[in-house]
Amino acid sequence: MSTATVDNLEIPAESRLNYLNASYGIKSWLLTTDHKRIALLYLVSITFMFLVGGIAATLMRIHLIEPQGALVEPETYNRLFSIHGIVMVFFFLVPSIPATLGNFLVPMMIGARDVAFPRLNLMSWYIYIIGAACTLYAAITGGVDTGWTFYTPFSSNFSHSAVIPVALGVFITGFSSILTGLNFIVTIHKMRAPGMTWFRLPLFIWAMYATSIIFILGTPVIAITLFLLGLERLLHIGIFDPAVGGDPLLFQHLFWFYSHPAVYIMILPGMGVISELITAFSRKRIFGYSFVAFSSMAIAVISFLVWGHHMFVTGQSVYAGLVFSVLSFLVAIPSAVKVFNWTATLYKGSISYQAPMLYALGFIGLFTMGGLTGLFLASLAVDVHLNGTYFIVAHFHYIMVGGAVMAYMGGLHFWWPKITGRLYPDGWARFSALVIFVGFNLTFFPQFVLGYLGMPRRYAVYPPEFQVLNVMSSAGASILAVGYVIPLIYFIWSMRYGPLAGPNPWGAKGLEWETPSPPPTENFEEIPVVTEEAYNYPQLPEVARG
Amino acid sequence: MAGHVVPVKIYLGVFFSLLFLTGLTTAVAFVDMGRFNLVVALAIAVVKMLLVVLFFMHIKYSPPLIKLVIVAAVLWLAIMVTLTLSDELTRNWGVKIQGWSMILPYFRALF
Amino acid sequence: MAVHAVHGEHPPGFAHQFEDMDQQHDAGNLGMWLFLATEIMFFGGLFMSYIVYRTKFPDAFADGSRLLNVKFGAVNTGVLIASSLTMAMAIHSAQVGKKKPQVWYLIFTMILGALFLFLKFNFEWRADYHEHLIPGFGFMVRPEWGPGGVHVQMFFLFYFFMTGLHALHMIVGIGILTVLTVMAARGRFYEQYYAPLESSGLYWHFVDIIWIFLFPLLYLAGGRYPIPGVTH
Amino acid sequence: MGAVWVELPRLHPPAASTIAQGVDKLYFFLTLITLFFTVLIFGTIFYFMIRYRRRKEGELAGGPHEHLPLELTWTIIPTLICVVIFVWASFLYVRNSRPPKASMEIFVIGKQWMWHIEHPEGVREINELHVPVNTPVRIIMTSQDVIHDFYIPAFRVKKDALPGRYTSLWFEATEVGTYHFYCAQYCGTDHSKMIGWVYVMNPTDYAAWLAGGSKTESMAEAGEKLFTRYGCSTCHLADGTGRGPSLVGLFGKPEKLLTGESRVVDESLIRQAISVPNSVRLSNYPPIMPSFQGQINEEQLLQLISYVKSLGSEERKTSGK
Repeated sequence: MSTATVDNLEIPAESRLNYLNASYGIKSWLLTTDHKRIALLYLVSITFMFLVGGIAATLMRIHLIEPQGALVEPETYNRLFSIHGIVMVFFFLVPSIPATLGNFLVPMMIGARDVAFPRLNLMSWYIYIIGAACTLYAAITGGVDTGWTFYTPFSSNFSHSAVIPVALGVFITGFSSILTGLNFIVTIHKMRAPGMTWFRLPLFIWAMYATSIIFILGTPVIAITLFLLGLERLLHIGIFDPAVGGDPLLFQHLFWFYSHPAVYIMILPGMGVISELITAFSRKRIFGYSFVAFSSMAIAVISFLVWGHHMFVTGQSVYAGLVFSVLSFLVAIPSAVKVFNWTATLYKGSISYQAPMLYALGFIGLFTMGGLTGLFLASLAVDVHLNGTYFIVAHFHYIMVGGAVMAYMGGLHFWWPKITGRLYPDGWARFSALVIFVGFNLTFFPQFVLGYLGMPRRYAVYPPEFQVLNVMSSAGASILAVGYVIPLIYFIWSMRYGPLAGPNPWGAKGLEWETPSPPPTENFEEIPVVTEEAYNYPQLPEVARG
Repeated sequence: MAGHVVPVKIYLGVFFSLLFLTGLTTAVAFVDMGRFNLVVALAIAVVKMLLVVLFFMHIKYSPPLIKLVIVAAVLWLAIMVTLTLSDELTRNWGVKIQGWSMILPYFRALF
Repeated sequence: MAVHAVHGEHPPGFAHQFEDMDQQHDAGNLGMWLFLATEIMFFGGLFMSYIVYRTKFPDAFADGSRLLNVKFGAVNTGVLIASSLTMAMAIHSAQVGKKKPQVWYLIFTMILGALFLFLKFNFEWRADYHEHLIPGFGFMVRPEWGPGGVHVQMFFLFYFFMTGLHALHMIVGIGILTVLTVMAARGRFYEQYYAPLESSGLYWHFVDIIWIFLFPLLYLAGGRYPIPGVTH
Repeated sequence: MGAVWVELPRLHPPAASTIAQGVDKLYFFLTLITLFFTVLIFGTIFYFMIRYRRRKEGELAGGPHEHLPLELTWTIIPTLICVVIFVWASFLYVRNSRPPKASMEIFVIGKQWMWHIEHPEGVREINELHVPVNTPVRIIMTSQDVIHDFYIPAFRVKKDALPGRYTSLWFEATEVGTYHFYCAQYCGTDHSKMIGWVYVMNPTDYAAWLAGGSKTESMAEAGEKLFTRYGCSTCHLADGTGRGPSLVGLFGKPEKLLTGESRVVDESLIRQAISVPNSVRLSNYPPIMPSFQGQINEEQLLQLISYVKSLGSEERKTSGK
């Protein structure tokens, strides 16, 4: 598949020139245009943001142990869940896989030296940092209590918190998403290695391409929406204010036009990662390549047609409700097709259970549950009961944490040897995967029941009959937190003490595994020529079915 | 290099057409045509846009991929407008669907 | 035509991550168009809000529209179209390898852009301010608008926000053109390499197109014909 | 003490309205579908995990990597299931959106952070709602400030209360008892304290409760006084000879507006006519009515609407023939 010279691979990593040791000093990192270094800059920043959001979540769960609230005043609780949502959605989940794994892998997987616009790539990181700083500054000084949804007229006319700086931070960060998406689309279109046709692309690339489409076409809308919100809050000119004819529901339409597809920004890259992991650890070609690839594209397109299902009880017209409901069911189909294809890929595979594979299998299970509970919320009559309750919270955490974060962790474990050139202790990694799976289910499964029982979300205090389930959920959250701290420790440990990984520790297929770990600055000694399909693992000869 | 060189004559033709259409759309606004005032004004705007896009922006000579990007963006805008209006315009309709209530008894068992 | 890049002998303007000048040019072009797609959606959110409120308050929007100065609107449309022509001519000059006309056309483009902004700010916006038509800055509802008069404010909200955002794009555009003029004067663009010029041109034309839609939607929305019984 | 810890959480909220039973049936169907597919996927994965585990290094995988009939099967079957769920859920939703004609009406105003509730007879309550059992009740709501949401889990009903607009929901309680209602749309600091109780009572108890309430006058009576005080009565003459249209028998009737749109005169339309008269002008009346926005508060608006309703509706007119 490639022409990488063998001699090169045998030189120990320390003495070989790679992207990590090509230059030293803080300036060489802050002014780098190397997509791999930018990926690491993002990795550090989003890990920090994940910790910020995670601390907020931990405090919330501790608070909710008591029905009267164990920790803080409602005012503070509202700020906690708002900053948890805003940080996790806009500053962790949206950039998580695209900006780290995507940045690192997209050029390498298609056989390019870098992304098409390396300077824009660096700029996107700076924009992200400015946006994050703006939001964190506001969160520390005044806090924001609108929730991540910024619903008007509460956010525009009633909230006494730092809405404008936070909205500004989110607005700014949007442009970093746009630049990342733009870079990926151009890179994938224009910079593929010779022989890398569209249907030889790894499925991770298809997923990143679909994600980029949403970045490009969705993000500008949230930008203009938050711009309008800021203007309204500043000047009280009435664009969403019913007193002068404004329509608060218009804000919700604009907001969800981006924010529903944003859910797919989070999960599509995860799906791409899972396709890579499942094939690598069952040493098998993906089942139904074109179905998995096109379902990514279908999800990207349909995701823009379904936003109204967030508004079934908000006074949206009954007719629009029916239209959005049927379209919402439509988006379930390509997701189901993916799950079935992954499962079928395992059939007659040669399956090994290293840590990344455990994360992948956990993903499939949790994503299946998250997806199926989505059907409850697309069903109009049932959604009326469940909307705005903990059922929603549980559902999207199954997708976002059980799906996107599991995939992110799986991907990080899978490509860590490529990124750093070193292996982490697999036993600990498997243990932490298990802890995360158990902790996650204990945290969020009780919330399905809570929601069906009728406990509304965003409640700082709650009636005592919900306490048992809330305590279960809080207990699970503490296990989950431990599960996330363990990898942080062994990843840092492995950077110095981990055994050398070699170019391809998993025996996986794909261009990124044919270059040394860590890769040289321009990824390949010589641009490879691709001659075969993706995931072309050697296989037993097909026995004719009788 | 891949760029297509458009003759100056075409640029000038487009320029004068655009000026003419600007004059036309302004003049037409002074005639009372009821609802059609807006329709005509927007139709002329679309023609002007096409002239700029096709010639000044070289789309007439561009590869299909670029055309696809433009069509996609316009289509997405149409999606946003259509689905939002599907709510905004039908909010006052009330729920009076006769068809539903006619079929309803047959599904009584489900409810 | 393809100029192949071998390490050590880059043609001027060539970036290392590409294989050749053609690939670089196509990538730049696609990137610029994708950026314009995001711009379409950015303005699109505003256009959609405009449509929603216009269908709600057609009379108020017509009343507001008639208060705008259609003469300035039409003249400014002409100014922008002319600037688009000079921009296209600047790129044309680069394509055929003429250096001096490039610089002159770019300067003309900037002058026309500045003229547009001058007319808009100095005459239209200033007059609007004195007539208390700017929402958030001493807007006053006039009795002749009737009970729905409060919604005329909504029209002006869109008027100022949309033209303001458009003007902001023009200012950014003039900034970019300044840089390009300097580059062109130094002879950086030639038959093989004029991508920055071309991309900026696309941006400039796009801003022109936004105005092409703003003009009828804002200035002509209510019709300009006399309405029986209504005097202004 | 400590009882909380041994008490098992209940997994099913009380189902105390006609709507609840329908929603629950669909809910259980969806739960079954979810269980079936979860077990199917988990089961298959576990089976494959064990059956096809890697036994020795360098072992080769087998099996097909494409199979069109299979792909079509697992595309079409979920589609069909989705169609069934959609149709079922939508039938229920449309039915649940249409209050029965003879519903009793109760008005609800949400404000940060409490619920004001007013019965047509003039009885007012805060964070408590008394309703008779086995009677369809229609709740008409609005908000004084931000968006709230009126949610009664036991009845499986929920609807946002929006500022500047009326929304409504209806239910018919089937069990006498006490149930929670909540604000389910985040509305600020004390969002979580914006909760209350629904008391479902026997009709006789309800009548007794109404009689014992601290009411002064019915909503319609209060509305009639406002109608005179704000000078509405000077133009809207009952015989139709005034400068504005007569409001007798107007409620519930479809009217053709100046814009050409035909709209049924309902609470929203009257509200719009009072606050922004021009937006809902009837043809053949001049645009002379002033706006009362800012002069009349939400409660007074509802009283005026009650008064207009009491002037007779389409139904009353036809039945009187």
